[in-house]
Amino acid sequence: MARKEYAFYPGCSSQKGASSSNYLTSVQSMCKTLDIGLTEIPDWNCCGASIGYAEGGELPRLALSGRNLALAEKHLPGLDVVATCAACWLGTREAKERLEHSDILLRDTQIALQEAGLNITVIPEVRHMAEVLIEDFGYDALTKPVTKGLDGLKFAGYVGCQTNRPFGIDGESYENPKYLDKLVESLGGEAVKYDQKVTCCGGALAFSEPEKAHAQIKDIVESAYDGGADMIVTPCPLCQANVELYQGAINKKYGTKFNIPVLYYSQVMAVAYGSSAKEAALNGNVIRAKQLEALAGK
Amino acid sequence: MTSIVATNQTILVVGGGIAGMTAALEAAETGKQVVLVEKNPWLGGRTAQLYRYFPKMCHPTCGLEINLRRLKANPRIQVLTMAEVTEITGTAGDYSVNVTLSPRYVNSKCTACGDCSKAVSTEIADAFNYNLGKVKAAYLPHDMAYPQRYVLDPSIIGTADAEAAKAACKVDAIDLDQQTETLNLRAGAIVWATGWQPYAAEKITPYRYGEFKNVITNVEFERLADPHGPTRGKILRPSDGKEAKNVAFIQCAGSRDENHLRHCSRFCCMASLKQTHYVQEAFGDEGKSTIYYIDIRAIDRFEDFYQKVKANPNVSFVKSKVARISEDKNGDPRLWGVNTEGYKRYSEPHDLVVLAVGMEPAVKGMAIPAALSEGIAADSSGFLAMNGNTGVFGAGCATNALDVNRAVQSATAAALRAIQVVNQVARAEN
Amino acid sequence: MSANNTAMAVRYKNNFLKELEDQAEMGEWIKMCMQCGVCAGSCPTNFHPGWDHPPQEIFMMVRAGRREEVLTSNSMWMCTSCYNCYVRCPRKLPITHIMHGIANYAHRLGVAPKLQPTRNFGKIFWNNAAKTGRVNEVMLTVDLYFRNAEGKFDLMAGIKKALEMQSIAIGLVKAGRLNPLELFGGHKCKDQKGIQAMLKKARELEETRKALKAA
Amino acid sequence: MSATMAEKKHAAYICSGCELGARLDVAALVKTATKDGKMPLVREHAFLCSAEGVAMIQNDIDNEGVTHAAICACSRRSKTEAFNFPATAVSRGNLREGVIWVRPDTEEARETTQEMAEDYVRMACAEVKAMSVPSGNPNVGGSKTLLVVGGGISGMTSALEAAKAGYKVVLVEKTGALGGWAAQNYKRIPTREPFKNPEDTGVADMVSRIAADANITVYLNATVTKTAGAPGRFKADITVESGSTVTEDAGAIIQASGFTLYDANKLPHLGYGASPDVVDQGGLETLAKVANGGAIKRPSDGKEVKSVVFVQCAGQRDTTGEHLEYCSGYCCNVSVKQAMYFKDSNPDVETVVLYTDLRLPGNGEDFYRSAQNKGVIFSKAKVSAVAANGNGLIVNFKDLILDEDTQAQADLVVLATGSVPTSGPDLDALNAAVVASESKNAEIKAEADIQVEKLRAKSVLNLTYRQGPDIPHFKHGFNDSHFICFPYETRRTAIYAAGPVRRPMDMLQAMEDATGAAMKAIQAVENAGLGKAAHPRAGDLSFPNVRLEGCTQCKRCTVECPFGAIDEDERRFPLFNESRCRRCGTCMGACPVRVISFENYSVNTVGSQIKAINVPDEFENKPRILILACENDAYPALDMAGMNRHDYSAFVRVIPVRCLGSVNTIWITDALNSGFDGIMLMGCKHGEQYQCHFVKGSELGRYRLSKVGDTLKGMGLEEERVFDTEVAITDIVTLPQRINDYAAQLEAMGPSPMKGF
Repeated sequence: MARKEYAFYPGCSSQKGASSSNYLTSVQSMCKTLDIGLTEIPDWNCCGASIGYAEGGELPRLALSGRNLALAEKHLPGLDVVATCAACWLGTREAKERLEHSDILLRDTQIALQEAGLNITVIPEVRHMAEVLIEDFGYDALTKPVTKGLDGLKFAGYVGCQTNRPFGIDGESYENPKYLDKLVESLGGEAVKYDQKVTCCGGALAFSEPEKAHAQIKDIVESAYDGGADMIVTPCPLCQANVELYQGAINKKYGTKFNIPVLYYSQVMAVAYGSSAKEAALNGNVIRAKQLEALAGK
Repeated sequence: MTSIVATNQTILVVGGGIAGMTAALEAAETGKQVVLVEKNPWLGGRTAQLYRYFPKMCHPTCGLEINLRRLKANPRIQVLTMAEVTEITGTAGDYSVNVTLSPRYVNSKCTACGDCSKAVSTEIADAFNYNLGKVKAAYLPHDMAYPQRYVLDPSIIGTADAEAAKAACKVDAIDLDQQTETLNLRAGAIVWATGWQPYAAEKITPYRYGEFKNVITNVEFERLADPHGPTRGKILRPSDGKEAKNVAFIQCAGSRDENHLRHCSRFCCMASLKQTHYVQEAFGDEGKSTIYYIDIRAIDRFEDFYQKVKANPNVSFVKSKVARISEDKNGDPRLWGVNTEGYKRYSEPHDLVVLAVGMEPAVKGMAIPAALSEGIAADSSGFLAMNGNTGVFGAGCATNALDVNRAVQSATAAALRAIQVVNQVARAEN
Repeated sequence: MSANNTAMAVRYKNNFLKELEDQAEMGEWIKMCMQCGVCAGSCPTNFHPGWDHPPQEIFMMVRAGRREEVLTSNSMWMCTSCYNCYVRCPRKLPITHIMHGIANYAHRLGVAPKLQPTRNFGKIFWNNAAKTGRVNEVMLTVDLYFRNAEGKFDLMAGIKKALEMQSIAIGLVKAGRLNPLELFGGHKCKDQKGIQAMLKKARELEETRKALKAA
Repeated sequence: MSATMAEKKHAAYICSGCELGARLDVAALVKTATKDGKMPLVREHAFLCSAEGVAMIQNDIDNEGVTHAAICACSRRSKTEAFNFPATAVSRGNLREGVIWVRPDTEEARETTQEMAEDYVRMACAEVKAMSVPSGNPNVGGSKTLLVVGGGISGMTSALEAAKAGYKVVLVEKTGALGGWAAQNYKRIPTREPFKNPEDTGVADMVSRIAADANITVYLNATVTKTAGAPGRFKADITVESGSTVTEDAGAIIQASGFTLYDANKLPHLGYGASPDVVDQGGLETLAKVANGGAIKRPSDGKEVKSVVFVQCAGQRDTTGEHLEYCSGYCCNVSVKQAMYFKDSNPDVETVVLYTDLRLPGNGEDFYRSAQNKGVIFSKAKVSAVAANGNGLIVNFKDLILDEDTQAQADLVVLATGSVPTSGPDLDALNAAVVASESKNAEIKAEADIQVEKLRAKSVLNLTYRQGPDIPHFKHGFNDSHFICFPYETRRTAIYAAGPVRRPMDMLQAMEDATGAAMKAIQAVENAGLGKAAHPRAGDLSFPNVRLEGCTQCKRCTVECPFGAIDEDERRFPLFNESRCRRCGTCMGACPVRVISFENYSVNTVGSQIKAINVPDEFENKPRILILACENDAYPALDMAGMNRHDYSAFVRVIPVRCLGSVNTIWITDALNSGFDGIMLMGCKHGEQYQCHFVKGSELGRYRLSKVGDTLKGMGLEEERVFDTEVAITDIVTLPQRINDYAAQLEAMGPSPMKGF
């Protein structure tokens, strides 16, 4: 298969030393195997994230995403923009929709973009990495490179919110999307049945309303355990961080004994494709995925 | 080869549900020649699959018996079952229609004695009971099926079962060589009464129909309550056969929803109010019903029916569109939402959930023959709307979301519109 | 209450629905709600435990002209942007965005609850990102923990919070996902000037557009 | 050549197919038909419903002169296409569903099963002998004109649709112009995509089409002062303002007399009367017509309305008993429409609709969305009071969503009061008054006379029928049908209600309804002309014959006829109007001297079957139970019990009857006298939720038969020997149980002492 090229939008949390830097590392290993070419959008900026609404307002947020889109169009013409972060993808895709459906917003955004010496003519497609894997490759193609099948490992595919709603992956239902399960299965792993697959992790409220967020995270982890999962796998940096990092706090508060690893699909794929633990950035997990590390070590 | 006598003064009625039967009978009892086409192997349509009617709580099969007697007594109606209209050409007063007949593999010699059924071992899903049960692959669709003739399911043709059925028939009624055939016939006017289908509940993903066994639809609940149904009238929930004494009814399951059906289906509120009676009838004061609704649409004379149900201490009402359903470990569906009358949160388990699914016109998405679409256009919900000068007339639930009573009125009106056309033809020819 | 707030209240003669239609993002959708309540039941933060007013009730309050109650409510600030309400609404209202819009408007008028933590975090986040074009997670944490709602530096509060979060922080540092050095610089965009100018312009345009409506 | 003129020849045909041959001794049955049935010609066939079997019978009819055939095979409900011999009298002995399918296939059961079969053969032979092929009602009328009473949307629609089908119409309107309520409206609820805006009423167009239609004769300022006759031959006196009267012939009648708005004066707490700025929906239409698209001004001071509140369900859906119990169905749509009048002329007008349940079925949802989009505000609320407040109004209500008592200011308040049908007097009240007016007590009489006067004044049709001048009311005074499957069935043959007089409805529904009513009316004139019955025995050519010489003028038939078919002549003899008759046989059941009969259904056709049943003596331990079963519900239920092989007692003998109302007590006494141990009467539910398709038939029958108690005592028999059980067509499981329980009960009681007398 010919190498596939994309304009890459890594997002702030993927940067070196940032909270989902391990996501980026594993994505790069995964792409190497699948021969995916990711060219970073030059000088990309923050998407504004959902929480940006409070201070940002509508147009400034559109300008932020507009700038990324303009840069992609200018420097990487004809390439789809691919994001790995759920929030980056959603924010940028929402911007695309609004700009395409409102002349006023487009006009105003253009005026703002001029201040940064940019403008938009054709807005590129905005896609999430999971979409790319499923639509441009397909599960069978993703099975081919597997050298270390995940046989015997049980995963709770935690889809969460923003890769699922409001856009979601084509053909999936909001309530029970199956793409992570299928992904895991195509790597030889077992996807457990559990009912908190799309429950919100609390998102940014993990910072401002910890109790509420913790309560939700507790439901998620609990049902992953009930489902018999060895680890949780997710496509979203904030989901990963929230569900992984607060298990300790939740144990304190609720007297639970949670200690379940939370990984990115890209880490799991990298391991299945034969990458080392380091290449799969397994060392980037606060709760170590010992089984995966063992498999990677083989 | 089936033979049909039809002229440009014949009225073709498409659909043998209560609307189609009514249009056909009213026209025939006024002296007109009628050809009635039905795609099922039996007449009666969805009303035949109901246990009781609101608001009288009487039985649809009672009216069906009368209509069948009217039909048997009337030589002017020719009935084609397992038949579908595949093409219409021509104009008002002179249509040419192609009707495709699927093989029944049983001819008119059949006495409905049931020997073939005994001989066959294969079982298939029981379509009449919305697939809640199974039937033999040689079956009489239901006790009041007309024509009163057995049907062989295509799946056994060419198997030993089919031969066994043939061998068991003492009156040589089984004809395994029957083929699909296409008839061409003339008609002066056409009544389009293809009815409705329950909205596909699995599309309402938050309710997990198809995933949670104890989430069923209102039409399925009718079969559970009916003595002719798969449980012989006992209200048992699918997952474990436990008596469903605590039943939730979710209104507007699909209706009034721009993600699903943009219209209000009109009958569902009354249907659920009626079905609370089934729960009461089965379990007395142990039977509890809860209706989750947006607006209770017990329109005109039906209001007092609503008031009576409301007065029943075993029935409660929650003004809320249920947000989602989860499943408890014991299989109980749990409803999540907010009672909007004063903001009260709930997370309620029930034995069984009945989705009051709405009405989708059967014509929706159906390839409407060209000549028909000239005369009739579909509205944004897919219902047929009259459109100028034509010899084709919609009737019943093909034209709007109607209850039985209104569907019959609509069909009676459609019969007159068809008669106006053939009378013009007659006047022109004399 | 801010002067701007009183001005708006006067301008719209307490036709609060109209006010939000003009001034709040997606406000023109509020009138289309049919009070089914599916949004309220779909909100994840609504069950752990509940809060003042679910979206459908907020919309009803808007129609009833209960302006101050709505603008000072912390309900909108409970949104996690999970989009459950958004995808389930039978009237296809973009409820997530409407709630954001109302919150943002209350914030702009300066009538949103002062100590509302989400409001506070949102503000910190935006300023953090807007400053260099990229989020500096360390500064974000510091601002969140070491500054009070008025933005004043508060060492004691900061240390207390930091201690609570210690184990998490250490874990992250070990995992290479938290770099204390970011306190001194860290990631940023090259064209910060351009970004600043762009955002300034965008804000101006938005304010004039809304002012025109109020005019 | 009809069977009555030709010489009678009887034949019996016995089928041995469908296991009958294996389960029964068919040779013996042939003997029974010949010996006991006294059939000159008896044939057995292995597959009687086959082409060959049918050809055999047809050949006998054509070449052997067979005029009466007793076909002993399956149920009369099966194989109707095969056993279809129009010119021949046919009876059916139900040996399959009625015998072998309800009996176990065992040796010990064989004898009783055979006896059962033999009785059914005897009964079929006896019945066919007693019947003849109906020759049709000679007393037919020839008029195919339709009389339409009421010139509103409904009446105009009926007239136009009937005319379009080629029928003449006489249209009578009491006011000076056509159009009715619709003509008073500014616009109407949308009837087509996109269902977003009010539409033109279309009244003007209809009026001009009527004027241009040669088939339609219109009488304005006119009322129907007298309607005599029957379907096919009605004579209607139409009196116009001047007092002059014209008499028109009509074959059928459509009553489209419409409705009036519920009187808002009964709602003082909602401010009506207290302020001119509180109007009902009619009042608002008038204001809107004046404004004609411009700003709507309020009545009190002509000020432009800047704020309006609509109060739904005003005096409707009332549970206190003071106001209307029902919902009028259309008012939500109308308020949405009227709110748009304001928004469309000026978007800044505050328009609030206060409702408890919004009822906008079908595409009404689009209309609702459109109104919201135009800025109309809807609040779920209970309104407690409307009061004047300075030079405005104040509406007090409980907001059910925000759960608080609150109020709204308004320049104008519109009350959705709903509709009351113009459906003529309540006949029960009228008849009661008439009875009272015959009182000897002068006071009572005087009062009653006034009452009669008042009620008669309300009459729409002024029928000369013995049972009253109009169509009997259904619930809430509407002239609706009680049947869900048959919405047009009134209790007066060939007189159909159309529009809001039947049920509250909007214009679109009224037009659909009126078109259907025209269909039924046309059908009625066609069938009346042929002497055929109307629904539910449509096409039946039989009709009641009465031997007046035997009549005792007891009036039972005239009083009981559920359809008011029988009047009384000047000598007080019953005067049958055959084309009004539905052939239920209630008159026949009611007649104490048994002078009423049908050619194919009579005291004799059933009585002779009862006599034909072999009743063993008390020593044989073989009780006999007679079942008289309603042919529409109980008999099919028994058939289906058979199809499902639910066994029941071998001692029962079932005779289908047209209706429990047609059961004559002589059948009961004859059966008891001849030693039957018990009798089961199976009829439909009666009372408010009656399911009898002859309306009162089962109720009258039950009442009549409840009186046999005395007869039983007289004979020294226990009351339990006659058992009345209500049956629905779905009772396929419970019915056999009930039969067996009853059989057991009789067994316990011991044999009837009447045996062997």
